[in-house]
Amino acid sequence: MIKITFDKLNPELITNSIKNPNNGAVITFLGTTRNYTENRKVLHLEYEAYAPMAEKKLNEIIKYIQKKWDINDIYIAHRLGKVEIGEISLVVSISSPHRKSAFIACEYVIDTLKLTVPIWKKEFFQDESKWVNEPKF
Amino acid sequence: MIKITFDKLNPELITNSIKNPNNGAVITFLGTTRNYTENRKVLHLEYEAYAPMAEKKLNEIIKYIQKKWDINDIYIAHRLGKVEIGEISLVVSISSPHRKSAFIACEYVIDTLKLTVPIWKKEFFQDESKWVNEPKF
Amino acid sequence: MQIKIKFFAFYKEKTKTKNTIIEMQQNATIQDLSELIIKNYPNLSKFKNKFIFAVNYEYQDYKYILNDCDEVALIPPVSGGSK
Amino acid sequence: MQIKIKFFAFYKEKTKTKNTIIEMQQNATIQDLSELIIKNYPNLSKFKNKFIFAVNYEYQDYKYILNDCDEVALIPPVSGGSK
Repeated sequence: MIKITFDKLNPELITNSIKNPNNGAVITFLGTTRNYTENRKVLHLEYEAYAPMAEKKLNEIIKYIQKKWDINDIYIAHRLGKVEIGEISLVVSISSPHRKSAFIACEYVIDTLKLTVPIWKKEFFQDESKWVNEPKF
Repeated sequence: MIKITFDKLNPELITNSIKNPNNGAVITFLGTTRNYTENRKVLHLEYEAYAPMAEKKLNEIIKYIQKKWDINDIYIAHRLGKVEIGEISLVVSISSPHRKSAFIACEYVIDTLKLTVPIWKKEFFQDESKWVNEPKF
Repeated sequence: MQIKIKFFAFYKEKTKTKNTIIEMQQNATIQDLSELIIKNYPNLSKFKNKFIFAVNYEYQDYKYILNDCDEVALIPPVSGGSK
Repeated sequence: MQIKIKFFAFYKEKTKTKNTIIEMQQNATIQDLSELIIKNYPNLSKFKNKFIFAVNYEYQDYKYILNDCDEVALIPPVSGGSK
């Protein structure tokens, strides 16, 4: 299950939707907005996505981990638009009969998401705003 | 924070209590009661603890990961007594500025807990009940 | 043939453009498109060697030969989620 | 001296005992206690080489010398949480 949305993310609903009596382990990762980045106070963030491509890439990630680690139940949700400090921008929730593979798969999802899924983050500081990983020359 | 309790565990309250605007990552592990163990249908489980020693051992684990991975925010909760299928027996929730160390620390907590913390699980089947890892001769 | 171009995030702000359509010759490559973009948006020229393209939601390299109606996106460096 | 003994889970069911107090001589070790337990609860004898003890909430080996009022627990193999 994939959700890319401007609405607030609800990790309880997400975790409950993938809990499953066949599975003994549920791992939920929450990415939240930090108040400081490299010692600079952040006021808020903004996320933008190339939504149809992001969904395609997330589906590829899900298919890969289902095949590689035999994991059926996974939910990835990403927030878009303005996100306040302390709010959740990313939820990855995986349930599995096997704790070890759920941990490995969850880290794989996040690492790969950050490399290949077209979603961009803009940080708003007191005096300027900047896209994270803005191209430099 | 440690909680060993006969009450139902509430992972939302636990996760919210350790969310922290200084930290970008929150990892929550839920151990839930499975309906089958080695192809045998499980009716329910029962957990028993040597509570004061369990708390001491969990405190040692927390001190260790705080020192080793510089993690401040951690909550470990274990349910005791009768636990129905699909209910949560264990919650480990860790928040950290660093995603990688939160994952490593969370796995370390669960692995070590299962080796050293005096909590025992009894599985109730249709025809008998059995302590997990019952001594054999 | 007509190619749909999409700009996002950093590039959208630099070009002040979200979507546009560029007319190209048959068998044009992403390399050709890249040069056309710099011609149309000269303030992107210094980022040229950082350009990453997706065609119809799939990353493609500079040798990729475009087809009529392809949707091409100029993809800024990705930074989803939080570290 | 008096030693408080606690049984849990599997051992509690086998001994039908949760808590008891055993009188021991000064400088008695866990080894001595282990033998006394088997004498008092003969149906545990076949598990003797699996015995794990904690004294005052800390795992201790067979050479450990007990003190008056120590709380000793016979600890079954641990299986907290779910796999």
